[in-house]
Amino acid sequence: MKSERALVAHLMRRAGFGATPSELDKLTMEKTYEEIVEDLVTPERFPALDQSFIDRYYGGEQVAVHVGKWLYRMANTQRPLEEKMSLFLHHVFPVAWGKGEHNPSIYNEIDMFRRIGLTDIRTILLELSHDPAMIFWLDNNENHKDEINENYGRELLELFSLGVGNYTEDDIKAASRAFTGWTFRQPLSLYPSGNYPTEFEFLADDHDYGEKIFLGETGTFDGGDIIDIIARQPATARFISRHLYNFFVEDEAQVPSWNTEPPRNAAAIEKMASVFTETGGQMRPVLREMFNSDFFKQAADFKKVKSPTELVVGVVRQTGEFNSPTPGIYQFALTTLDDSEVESTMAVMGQKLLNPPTVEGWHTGREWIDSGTLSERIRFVESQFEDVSKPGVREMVERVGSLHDDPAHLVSRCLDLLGGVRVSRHTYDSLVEYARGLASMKSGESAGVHNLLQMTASTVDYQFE
Amino acid sequence: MKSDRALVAHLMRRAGFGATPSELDKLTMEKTYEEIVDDLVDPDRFEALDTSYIERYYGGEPVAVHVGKWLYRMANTPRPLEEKMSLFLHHIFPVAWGKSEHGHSLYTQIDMFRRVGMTDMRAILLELSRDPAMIFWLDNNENHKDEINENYGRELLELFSMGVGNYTEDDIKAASRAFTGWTFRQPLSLYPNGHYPAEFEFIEDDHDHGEKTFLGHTGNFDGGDIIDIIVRQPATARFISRHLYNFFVEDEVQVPSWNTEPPRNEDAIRELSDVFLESGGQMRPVLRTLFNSDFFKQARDLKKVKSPTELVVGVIRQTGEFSSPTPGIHQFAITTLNGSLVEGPLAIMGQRLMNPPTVEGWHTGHEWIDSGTLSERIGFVESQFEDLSKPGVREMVERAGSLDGDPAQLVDRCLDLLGGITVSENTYDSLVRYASELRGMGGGEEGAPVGVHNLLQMTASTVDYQFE
Amino acid sequence: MATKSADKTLVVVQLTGGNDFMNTIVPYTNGHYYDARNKVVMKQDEVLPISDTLAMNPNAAPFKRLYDEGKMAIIQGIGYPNSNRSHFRGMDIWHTAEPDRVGNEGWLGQAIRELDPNAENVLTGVNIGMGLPRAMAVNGVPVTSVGDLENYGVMTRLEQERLREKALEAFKGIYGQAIGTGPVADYIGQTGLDVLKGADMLADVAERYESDVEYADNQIAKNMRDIARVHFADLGTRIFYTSHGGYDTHANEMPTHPKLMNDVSGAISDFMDDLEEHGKADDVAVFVFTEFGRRMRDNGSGTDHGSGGGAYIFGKNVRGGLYSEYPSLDPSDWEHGEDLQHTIDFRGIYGSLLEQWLDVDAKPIVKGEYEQISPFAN
Amino acid sequence: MSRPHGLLRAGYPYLRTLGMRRVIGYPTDVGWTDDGNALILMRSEGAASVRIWPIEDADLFTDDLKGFGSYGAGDGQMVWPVQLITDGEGHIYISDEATHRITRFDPDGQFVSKFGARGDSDGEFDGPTGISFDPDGNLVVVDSKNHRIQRYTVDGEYLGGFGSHGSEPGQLDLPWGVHVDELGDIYVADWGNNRFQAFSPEGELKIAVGKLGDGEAEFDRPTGVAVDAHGDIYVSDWGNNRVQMFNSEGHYLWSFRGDASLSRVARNYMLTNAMSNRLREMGRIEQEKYLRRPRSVRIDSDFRLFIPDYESYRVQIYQKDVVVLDRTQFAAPLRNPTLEVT
Repeated sequence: MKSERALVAHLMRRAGFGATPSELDKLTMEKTYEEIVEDLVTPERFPALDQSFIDRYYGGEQVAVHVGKWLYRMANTQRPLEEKMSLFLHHVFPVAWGKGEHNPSIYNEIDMFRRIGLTDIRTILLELSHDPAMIFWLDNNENHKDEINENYGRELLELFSLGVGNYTEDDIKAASRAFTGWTFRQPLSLYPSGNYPTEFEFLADDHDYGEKIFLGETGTFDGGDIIDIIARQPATARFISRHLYNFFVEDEAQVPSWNTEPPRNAAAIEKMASVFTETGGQMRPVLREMFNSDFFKQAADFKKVKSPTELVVGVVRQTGEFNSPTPGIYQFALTTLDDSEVESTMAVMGQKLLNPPTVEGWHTGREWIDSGTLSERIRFVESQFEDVSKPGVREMVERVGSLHDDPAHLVSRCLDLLGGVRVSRHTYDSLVEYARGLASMKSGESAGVHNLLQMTASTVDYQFE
Repeated sequence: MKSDRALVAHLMRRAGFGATPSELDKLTMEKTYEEIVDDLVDPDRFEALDTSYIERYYGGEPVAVHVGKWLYRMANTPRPLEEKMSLFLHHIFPVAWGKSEHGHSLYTQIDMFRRVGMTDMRAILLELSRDPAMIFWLDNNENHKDEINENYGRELLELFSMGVGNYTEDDIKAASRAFTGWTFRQPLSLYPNGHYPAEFEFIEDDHDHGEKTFLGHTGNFDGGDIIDIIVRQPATARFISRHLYNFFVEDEVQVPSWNTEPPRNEDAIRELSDVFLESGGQMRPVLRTLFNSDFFKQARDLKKVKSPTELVVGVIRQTGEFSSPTPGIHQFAITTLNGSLVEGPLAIMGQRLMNPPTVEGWHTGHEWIDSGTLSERIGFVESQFEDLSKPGVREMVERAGSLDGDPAQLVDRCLDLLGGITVSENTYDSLVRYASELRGMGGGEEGAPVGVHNLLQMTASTVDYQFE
Repeated sequence: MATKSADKTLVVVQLTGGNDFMNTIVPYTNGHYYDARNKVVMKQDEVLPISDTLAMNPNAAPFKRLYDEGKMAIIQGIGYPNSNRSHFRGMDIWHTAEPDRVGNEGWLGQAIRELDPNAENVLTGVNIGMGLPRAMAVNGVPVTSVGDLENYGVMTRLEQERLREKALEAFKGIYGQAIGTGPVADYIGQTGLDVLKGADMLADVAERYESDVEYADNQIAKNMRDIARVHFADLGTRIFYTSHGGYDTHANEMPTHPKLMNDVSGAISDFMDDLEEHGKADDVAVFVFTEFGRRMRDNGSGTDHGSGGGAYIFGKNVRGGLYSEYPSLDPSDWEHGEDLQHTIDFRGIYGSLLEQWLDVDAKPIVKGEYEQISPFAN
Repeated sequence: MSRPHGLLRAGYPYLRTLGMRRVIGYPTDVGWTDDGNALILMRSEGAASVRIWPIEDADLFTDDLKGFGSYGAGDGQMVWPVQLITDGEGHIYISDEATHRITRFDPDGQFVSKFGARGDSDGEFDGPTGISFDPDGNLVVVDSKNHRIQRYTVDGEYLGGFGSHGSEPGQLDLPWGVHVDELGDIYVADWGNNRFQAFSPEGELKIAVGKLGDGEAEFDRPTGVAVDAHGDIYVSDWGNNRVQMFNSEGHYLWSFRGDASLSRVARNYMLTNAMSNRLREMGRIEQEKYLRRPRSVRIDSDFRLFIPDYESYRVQIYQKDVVVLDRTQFAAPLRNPTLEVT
């Protein structure tokens, strides 16, 4: 055993979408914790999924189909942090399908996140500013030389990089002027032949080539120059670090209060920010620093609420139902907004992936949970572990053992099998009690260890990463 | 003056197509002889001609049009040695349009020569062996695993690399086997849409993968291996060096007698061969050595007969008529064999460029000259210098000065203006006499007026002008 | 061996481009001909029959006259093996008599070398036209190529008489004095003087000529007249060469081919008459050839390159008539599914001309022995 | 004089291939007559003429291939002809960049008049290339080697001009083809700068599109330009073997790479030539349909797009398939791109 099972399980939940029991066996046997971190931040070491293989089976235009494909990727990728960073960027730079209803732009954007998520902040912001979905979402296509639209300029500073309090209204104007002429080619309309992708286009004629003053610097800046300046700001380092901390380590307050609320762990943020600044905004070193830090390891005890996506993908990985393309994955993502008659589980849980509610994205942490969403989470977990013919469920049932075994041992094995879940003493006692009850019902035809798995996955503790 | 005018003129004639008076002014003022040589062997220092600019004006399918474009390039390139090396390779690897009548392949072959001419012998022979025009010309497309055709294998050894006497019939067989399967993809036929390019194709199934023994080496050689072995042979170094010597320095006897006739200058060949072998067959060091050598500088006094191409390009550089695309350059190259009703001067002078008579290429040196070709040379020069409206002629007439000046000085200036040529004493005297007689004839009572251009014409018609 | 005016003279006329043999000597009663030719076809009621199966092109009436007088031999189905139907390759083969490899010595050049081994007369072989044909080109064999008889020589562009004289004087000085300054310069100097010598010999040929025959105003007629002028000047020429272009009738054959037939047949019959008038008809034969015949089927407007053509020999001492076989027109006999097969090798005809007319051993020139015909009266 | 409000862009079905080698030699530009003939301007070294060829394509070679003009510098001859246009009376105008003149022929191809003299003063040419009529019936001429545009009456009286040498917007470098639309705007293929530019009648730059490359809206030596009645712009992209299409604002819309089929004459030729058929069976035929070095592009009033396919001896013709919409069928112009579903 080269690494500690519980700690690796924690790492794989946070940096990915959880590990199955056999994956944990292998990882802890073969690699040290630090080696696993290194593998995570270096996804190129592992083969990428073959997109054509996914496209071969999953066809269709609805957003739910695209979300389904993304879920499939998250569940099956050998580069978990790559997908997790895409999800992170989708959280931080939330663009909703609902404004443009232009599917290719949205899934191309996620693809772009996948490509650049582990590069550096300059590349990330530059690609983001080139992204047609973002341009349309924040109206930069209406940002003209002779008619400034500040929407993108404002959000870039407020939500995507510096955070409130680190710039002036004049800086917003300057930034907005610098992004004039950054637009996209008009794509062909949906009818009669379906959506075509669109492309970034720079219209030199519509660009304000004049002098601008931005964050104290003066020049005939264009968008790229603005991003260069932004990337150098300590505020950006702190802001991105806090986002990472919030996403990977511990639920923070919601973003709008960050300029008033101090971080939960200022020392951690400072540490990450200094690595960010030293490396010129490189993501890999910051992530490496974070995952190897004590604060991250200790966060295994923190109750960090899973996002609906994390919950769904974690469960799907454990049931093994979608370890190869299988019909139905898109159903997790259906919403009535996209011509379905019912809302699917993710929508009910409050995360319409690829379709966040506002430019601030989803409110996370405990705000994921209310009575409606929680009952959906439990119902979902229950239903997923019901069918013992799913390969993952069957494997778990086999590994858990018989109901005749010692109930405490049974529960411990269940918790381990579900990804090294840690539960409170109270929860543990309740589960042992339930196991004992199941054993006594042995004459009933339907009772089995899978009921114990269902119950374990339905605990409050399972809602935490 | 950093370099000697007469020497630079000699260098520019041999390594290029001659320099105009103003080019000589500039070169000798700005650079040493060695710097000029360095510029020549390093053509990348100068921007290549914009081929789209040439294509914009010169369109058409007949080979004469392609030759015309080549003449244009030779006359206007800022990289004269690049073109001259292409001409050299066309001389030693002569492929004729006439067998295939596939103009496209010929044209791309010359382009390939231009690209590889100053690289190394291995690259040159490899590209040559993959060239569809060459493959068809020497029947390598009929060289099959189970039915060897030795045409290419034989000429590769005999004419393209080592020369007779340095290999056996068995070596030819082995080389031929190694080139089996080296063929080209059938291009679309001429009708109805014109020629499409042909492309090299290696047919694995038709290649003899068996063991071969070639020049004492044994292995499952393919064509590339054969070329590797060829390039390492001292015989190849000598053969290519002698070719370079023959082309750039001094007329040798015709190639078929090289295995019996010793070279004109054994030391020079040895010096070039050594550089060739030391550098692994690189052309640039060999050429640099050649142009910087004493034997090259002394060759100024050797009478090397201009090929028709060199004569024509030299003249049109001097007349300036084609210093930018101008109609008619293809007319120098037309031949009745390609649909024309008349022969152009190059054909009459005996050099149908891109259409050499045989795989041995043209017989050069004094064999360029017979009564028909000589009268054409003189008639050509005469006609080209006749029209005073051509920019180069006008400039020369202006620079030559008036007939009223001292005839000897006038002749001196004419000789310099035509590219720093040197003439025998007798010729010089004849020209001076002619100049003073021209002066005596004054304005002329009938026909075109007598002028300096008559003297230029006569100077360009001398025996000495036929030499490089 | 000095040449004598009593020796036989051969005039070679090249029809450049590939003359349509089927529309020259027309198989006017053959159904296959009319099946294959839709538009480019000679009408049965317009041709000039010379037998039950063959007729002369109606525009070649002068040929019909010569044929009727027994002065025209028609060699049917002449060709060479493995024709690739290329103009260049075709001409190359005809010029060098080497169908299997690319030759480098012209067959007539080799004959001239035999006729004048010491290269004593620069006019033993004369080409009338621009550029020396490869048939006459052999290294070391001086041959004169006359584009324009009136202006042959150097410095001919100088219109002013006195200026030209001075120029020629200077030229002679320069080229004459070059001799003795080294082998190459010597050679070039000598060659320059040869040009002047040839020009001197030809200088007044044009003026001396008189004839009642009026040649037509076209290029081939002018060239035939120039041949007559030089020949009548008794300069020792044994082989004349000239060519007539425009036979590559891919398109518009019906309007263009008649003029070609008209011009070439008129020029040759005028030349024959001229010979007769000057009492020189006995010792001159005219050999007319083309690089190949044309395709069996027409393409709606013209005909494309084929093989198996025809050649013709004219002369007072020629035994007129048909030689060899007319190629089979049956589609099952077509070469490549589209061409006439040749029925006699051209090298046999060269052999006949060289040996029976010029008295030159043909074997080294045509590289072997081929079936000959006997077209000459003895 | 106003533009239609919109059109249903449905595509560009391929219409026809005209001619073949021997019938058409190096087509460099094309015009048309009222009676259904294409006027194909042919130029290669030592040869130049105009072939009159039915747009329906001839069934067979005819014995009287129609055409006029020949190579040479005499009246009615041409050396390096570049563009051919016809006026309302069927008179034909041809520019010649070697003889520095514009020649006018009557509808039968007989020489009528000529003008032009070499030089760089006003009213002189150095290599006139593109020619086009403006809405007033005057001739707009690209004076290529002087890098400028000039305007003349059809009789050769100089009316004015603009343009200078360089690569800045509005400057020109060896410009080639030209088209003047019905509004009088002048579109020029700016050959050396790898772009096309549009100017107001007064010579004020309106748009400049393109740079060196082979992507969308990139060019390798653009040769010709045409504008249709809808304002769509077509540019022959010589080095990239294609024609690119742009809307009136200069936005890239489409590329034409060629879809040639065998013309009727070519089909007939093939039927009589067994050997060429065998060779075709062994060659890669797909490449045959693509354009090779187009030197011009033209569109007629029936929206037939003619591309002289210079190195393949033919003219490829597409048909624009559109329905023009009225005001009620077409939304107000968008200022910005949108991702919204329509």
